[in-house]
Amino acid sequence: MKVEAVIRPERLEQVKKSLEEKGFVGMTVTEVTGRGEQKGIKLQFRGRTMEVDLLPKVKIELIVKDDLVDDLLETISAAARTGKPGDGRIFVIPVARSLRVRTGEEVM
Amino acid sequence: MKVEAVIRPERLEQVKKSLEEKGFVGMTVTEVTGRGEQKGIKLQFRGRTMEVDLLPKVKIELIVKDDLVDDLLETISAAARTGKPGDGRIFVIPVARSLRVRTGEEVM
Amino acid sequence: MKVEAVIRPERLEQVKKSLEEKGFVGMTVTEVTGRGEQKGIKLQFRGRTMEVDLLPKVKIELIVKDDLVDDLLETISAAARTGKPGDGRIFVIPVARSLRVRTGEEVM
Amino acid sequence: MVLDSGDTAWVLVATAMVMLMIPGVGLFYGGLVRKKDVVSMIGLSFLALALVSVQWVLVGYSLSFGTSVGGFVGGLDFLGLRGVGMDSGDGTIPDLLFMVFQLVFAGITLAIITSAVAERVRIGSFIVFGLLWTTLVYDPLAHWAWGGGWAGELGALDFAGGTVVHISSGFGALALALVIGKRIGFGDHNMEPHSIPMTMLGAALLWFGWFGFNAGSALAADGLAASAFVVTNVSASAGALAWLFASWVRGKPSALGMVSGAIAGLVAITPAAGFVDPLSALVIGAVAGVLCYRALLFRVGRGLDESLDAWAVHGVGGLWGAIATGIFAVEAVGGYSGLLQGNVDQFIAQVIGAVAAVVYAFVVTYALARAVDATMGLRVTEDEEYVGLDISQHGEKAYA
Amino acid sequence: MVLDSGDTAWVLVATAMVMLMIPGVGLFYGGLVRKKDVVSMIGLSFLALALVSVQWVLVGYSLSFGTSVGGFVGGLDFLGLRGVGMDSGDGTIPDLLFMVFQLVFAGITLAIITSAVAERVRIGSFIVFGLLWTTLVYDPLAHWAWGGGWAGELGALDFAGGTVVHISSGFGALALALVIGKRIGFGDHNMEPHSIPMTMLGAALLWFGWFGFNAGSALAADGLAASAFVVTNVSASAGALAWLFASWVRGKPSALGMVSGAIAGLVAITPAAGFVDPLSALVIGAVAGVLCYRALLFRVGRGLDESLDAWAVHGVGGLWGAIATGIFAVEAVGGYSGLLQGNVDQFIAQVIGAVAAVVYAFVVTYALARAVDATMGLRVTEDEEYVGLDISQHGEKAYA
Amino acid sequence: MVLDSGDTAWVLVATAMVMLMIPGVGLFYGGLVRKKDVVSMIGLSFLALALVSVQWVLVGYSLSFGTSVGGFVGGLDFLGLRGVGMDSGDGTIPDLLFMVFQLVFAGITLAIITSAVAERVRIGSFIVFGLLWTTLVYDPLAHWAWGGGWAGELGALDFAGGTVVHISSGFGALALALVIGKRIGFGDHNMEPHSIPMTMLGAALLWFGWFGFNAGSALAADGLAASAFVVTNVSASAGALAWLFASWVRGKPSALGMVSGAIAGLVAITPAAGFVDPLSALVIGAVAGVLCYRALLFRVGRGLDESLDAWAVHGVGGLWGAIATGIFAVEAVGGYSGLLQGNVDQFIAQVIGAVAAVVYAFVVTYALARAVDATMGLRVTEDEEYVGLDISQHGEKAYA
Ligand SMILES: Nc1ncnc2c1ncn2[C@@H]1O[C@H](COP(=O)(O)OP(=O)(O)O)[C@@H](O)[C@H]1O
Ligand SMILES: Nc1ncnc2c1ncn2[C@@H]1O[C@H](COP(=O)(O)OP(=O)(O)O)[C@@H](O)[C@H]1O
Ligand SMILES: Nc1ncnc2c1ncn2[C@@H]1O[C@H](COP(=O)(O)OP(=O)(O)O)[C@@H](O)[C@H]1O
Repeated sequence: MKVEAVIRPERLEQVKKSLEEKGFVGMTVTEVTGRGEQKGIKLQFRGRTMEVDLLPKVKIELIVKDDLVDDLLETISAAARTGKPGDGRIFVIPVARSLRVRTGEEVM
Repeated sequence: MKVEAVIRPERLEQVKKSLEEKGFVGMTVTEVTGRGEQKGIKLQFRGRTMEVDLLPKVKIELIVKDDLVDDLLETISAAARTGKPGDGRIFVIPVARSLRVRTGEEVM
Repeated sequence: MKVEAVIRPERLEQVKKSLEEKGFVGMTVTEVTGRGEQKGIKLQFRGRTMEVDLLPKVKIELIVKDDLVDDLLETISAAARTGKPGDGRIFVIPVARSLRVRTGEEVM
Repeated sequence: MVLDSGDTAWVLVATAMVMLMIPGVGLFYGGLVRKKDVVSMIGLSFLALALVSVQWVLVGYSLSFGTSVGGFVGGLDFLGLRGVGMDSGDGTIPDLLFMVFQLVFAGITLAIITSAVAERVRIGSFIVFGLLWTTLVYDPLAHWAWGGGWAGELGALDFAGGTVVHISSGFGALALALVIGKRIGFGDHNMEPHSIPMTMLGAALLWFGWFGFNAGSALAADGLAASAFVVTNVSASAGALAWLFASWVRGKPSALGMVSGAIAGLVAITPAAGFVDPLSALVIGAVAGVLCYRALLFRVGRGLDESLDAWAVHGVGGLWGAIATGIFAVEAVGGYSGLLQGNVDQFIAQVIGAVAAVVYAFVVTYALARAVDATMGLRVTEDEEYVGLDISQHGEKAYA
Repeated sequence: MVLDSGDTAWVLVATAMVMLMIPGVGLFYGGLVRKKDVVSMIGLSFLALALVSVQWVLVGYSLSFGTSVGGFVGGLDFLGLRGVGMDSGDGTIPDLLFMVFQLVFAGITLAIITSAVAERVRIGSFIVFGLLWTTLVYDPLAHWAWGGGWAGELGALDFAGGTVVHISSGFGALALALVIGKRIGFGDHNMEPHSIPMTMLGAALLWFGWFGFNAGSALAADGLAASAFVVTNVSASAGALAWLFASWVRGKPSALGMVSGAIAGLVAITPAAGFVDPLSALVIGAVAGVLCYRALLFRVGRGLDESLDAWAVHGVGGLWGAIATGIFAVEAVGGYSGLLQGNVDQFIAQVIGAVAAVVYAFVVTYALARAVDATMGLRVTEDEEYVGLDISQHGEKAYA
Repeated sequence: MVLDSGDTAWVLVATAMVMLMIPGVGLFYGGLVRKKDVVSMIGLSFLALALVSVQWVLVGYSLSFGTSVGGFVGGLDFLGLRGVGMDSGDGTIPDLLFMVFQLVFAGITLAIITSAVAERVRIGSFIVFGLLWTTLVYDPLAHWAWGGGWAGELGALDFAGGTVVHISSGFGALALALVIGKRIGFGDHNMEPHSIPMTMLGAALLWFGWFGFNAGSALAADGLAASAFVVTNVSASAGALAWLFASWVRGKPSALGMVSGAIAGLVAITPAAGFVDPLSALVIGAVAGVLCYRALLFRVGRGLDESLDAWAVHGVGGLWGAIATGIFAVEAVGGYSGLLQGNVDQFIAQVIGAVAAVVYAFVVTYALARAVDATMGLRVTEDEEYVGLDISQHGEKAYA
């Protein structure tokens, strides 16, 4: 399975550390921007409202064996959570095959 | 389902607006580069041809319920289309699970 | 199928060339960072060890017909391989649908 | 006159400072364009410097400062710098130094006008256009004001180039933008500045160099230079604050507006720098900040893609400065009185000088641009523009 | 005295060089903040320059250099620059030039203090605070040391502003940081510099401009200026190397540390620049490098978010410099002897002058900051801070 | 002689301008390397400045300008600046000012040579190498040409350092690159410049500072300084255009080529700046642009990884400039005639001076580099190089 999590950039260190502790080491990280159902942050000024909709986020992707997914989801969401809007989302996507380039062998 | 669309950067605003109108708010955006079947743009100079192959694109990703996919595809491709090579591609990818970090609950 | 490969940035040119030769032209490229099972590179200084864990990588994504996947995997992994840790990973992900924005037609 | 080492020292430095403004313009503009055109944009400024440096030494200086031919253009006396030597002639600085001080003014003027062709000009056509423009527009205008031409004779004042540099490049940019046309997608695509810090760095170099520009125009290290220095700084600051507040009224205080306002204030004080006192400079700068901001809004409203705003800032600011000189000049500073001291003649001379420059710069630039466009094409192809000038013109990528 | 064109040339240039330091501070700081706050950070420096330029011309110069009112502040003689003219008064340069040379010092001082409010200040509140601060803190301190005030009378030496500029802004920043509080997530979130090259560029402009700052303070192009120039460069270099090696001992040699050390060395030599010889400057700079680095570590240890380190570098460095002047001054350079030449009085005068400035700057800044905070709020909302000041305060994005 | 305030003002500023060139070199080079090594690259320039500043004050100045020991090196008379004071000695500027003007030349020379070790040098080894190099290569070469050494005695002219600065660093870089070897993946991996705008900014600072470099070398604010200023600008412009067109012939007009050509033109005019007229400068610069471009192509063809091209631009450009001085010198400018005025002796003296410098710089640098490499290792490990010097040497990341 591939687990994709879009989280707050400022939680990345914490998430990385938690994952490591659980033995999830390999991962790929991408800088993204995103908006959630709340449509970003509304700023007031001079009576008007301005919406900042695409806020910086970080996407992390991990390929893991199916039976580790539950543990992984919990670990990430615990470490990434602040409880305020903007905390992000996690998706699990099926993977058909997975290779290691160095050896060319199939791994999971 | 996860819908991934790779579109022209200059159509992003239009696509975002159209999506909003249809009620698709949450999304993740990544800056990417890409080339299509035409292998980018060919520039002539002094009798020679130079190929610019990786052009800037924007990838947008949306997790949506399965029954909304059709509507979503139409909305994006209508808003992103210029009719000229380079307009991009849209892919639909199955999602096994989807979580909201803030609450830890499963959502779609 | 969608093939995602995370490779060394310095192998990108080589990979692109090999893909072209095999007729794989369309692709999307993202700058990412990543760490593998080795947890990046360990640098020694003054008796201490410092770990550089998120190293720059490049992610390439290609949507291809199912029967081309094997060829694609081989091509990428041959071109991307240096034999040293950090060479990267390739994943194959099922795609439900695929559209061309310019025409709106379903393609694979 | 006998050479003065202090005056010479100051003008040497002032010349170097003005030279630094030229890449400063490039950085200012470069920050405002999209990532795919920044090498081209900064490159055009360097190109302006290099081209004009050669043109000026060969013919430009002579056309500007040679013996007047009917008050319109200089004669060929100084072709290839013949007779321009290391001694001080009429002044207290070497003739060669005066020549090169004037050279950098010509260079920056061409750099300013590149605003109009941002992100869409063919480099070859720019080279041809640039050489023609500096020869046929800048050189005569410099002659009119400073080289013994009719405007100077008439009594129109231009201390450091409000008319010669800013009106010419600003209204020239307007004409040029009309000829070359809008960028593809203008008004539709997102064309936000790719690096505001780069623009702010450019503004910093401009503000710094402008002291050489204005106070250097005293051609001496004396009280007049000091006065010009002070009013320059005051006007820049007033312009910065005025634009900041003006943009605030309509929404948020724009930092880009603040630095644009500083440039507007610097432009407006340029012709007046040797003639007005600090409190007048406060007014001149503040008005410039608001006026140029309004000019920008007007331009945007008209859908005109002169988006780095050479016209709104340099053209309109220069026009205001030329007129303001006729209003605020005080005898005690530079020996001339303006409207506020009851001298209507000065005011009229200023208006005539400025309007003539506006018309000449606009018309000749328009004609030149049409001619170059007709013969070799000013503009790149649609694909080249889409890919960006850095790759299509230079084969280079700004950032890896 | 009669005006000297060489002296005037030098001070004209020195003034421009110090002006360039102000956006230099902006770039130095701008590189150190996160991407979302860089326009704001550089903008604050420009704003400091613009605000102080206007304030100084209207009232600041008079409050600093007008006829002393009890040794504490200058009178209103020079309000609106009344009586400040193009002639040289007591010196060999025009009065107006002396005025504007002092202006840029006032400007940079306000720019330095913006360190304390990085990434969290409301722009409107900064404008109010800044105008009050320069009027109530900077102007009196300038008067004390240079305008005929008590510190100068006492014999406390401050060649180019160790006390007036650096102690005031450094300890002011400390007070201000205490009032405004930490940034959200400080100590927890990653707040790495978004562009070290930008900071290095800022450092380059600062080092360059500092020659104008220190050697310009001789107000003449003479041997003293040359000596000040030399010790400035020596101290900067020693500071750079000292901090580099100090950081090396604890881990890796930090390039950011090297340029910070250069600034520390420049700060420390500032009050001493006209009084010490090159070998003493080597010591002063090296000590500054290590001392300011330790101050930084101390600040970090205390969890204080004054993270661009105006306090550690300018405050502590300025304090050390003021005292070092009392130690290393040699008669042969500037006519004064320090502790090493057996003059205890000088040492004591330095300590008194410096401590008074520390206390005054800290206390008045603290009170001012509290007052502004209570009335209009110094700080943006949590959401505005999270989104970044560039968008929330200016509606602008630094990089597209 | 009696001190002249105008001359002093000019050399004060010129010194500051040359100092600014040093980080200018850092930015020029920094833009050309990969993102992972830019802090290191700019840092090396700062380090060169700091190291040489200390070395020069302690011993370098004496080794260069002390009483000649057999025409080869200066004696220890001025150790620790003993006897170097605020008065003007033989000239019209303070001795200390002459000393620090020479200091910044020594500093930039070491900065230029860092080209050869880009992205692969150990910082500790660079410090040792740098101190040895400036002492054993730069100081003697400065003595030969300017300090009373054999080359000056022979009559070899080097107005501002074509031999001392550019040949030494350019051919030194060649030797150093041969010893340290190619970067991993050179010729295979993509090693495109990470920021061309940064390089252009560096070029702007270099062009600006070069006026101080060349015109400052007149050591006076006079007609000769003005002449040197003019030819400097002309040659830079001609070099920029020549390289631009030369690259155009082979493909597209390179903006990076244009600024490299400007540097080539500046390098080539350096030794000639006080001896040739503007039209000769046009030729010297244009030839330099084409020649250095060809040298670059040659280097690339040979697979040599001296990729920031100190050799192609400074080495080859400096060599051409030294010889060109012997060709184009005209009596009317600097009192010396060259080949074109029938003076074969001058031409021969130039060739001897230049060739001696080439050989000395190459051989001694090579030996030094080998020695440092053998004892402490010049180069980082493969992993450190892969990760980048910013992290591996400094523990810092350029951009967050
Ligand atoms: N439907 C979605 N599809 C794709 N990405 C999403 C979606 N909803 C949210 N995201 C991503 O998650 C980030 C945080 O979403 P947000 O709705 O603010 O989280 P929360 O609901 O926990 O407050 C967004 O910035 C976006 O990148
Ligand atoms: N086979 C593919 N796999 C992945 N991405 C693709 C593929 N084909 C195209 N793309 C992405 O779509 C973008 C636009 O493709 P292009 O072929 O130019 O569109 P069109 O076919 O509509 O002209 C490319 O830049 C690339 O990012
Ligand atoms: N489990 C994983 N999930 C996601 N990405 C991974 C995973 N393992 C490795 N990667 C990606 O592949 C890159 C190279 O991995 P690495 O383990 O160094 O390769 P190798 O095992 O061949 O040495 C990493 O930087 C990361 O981007």
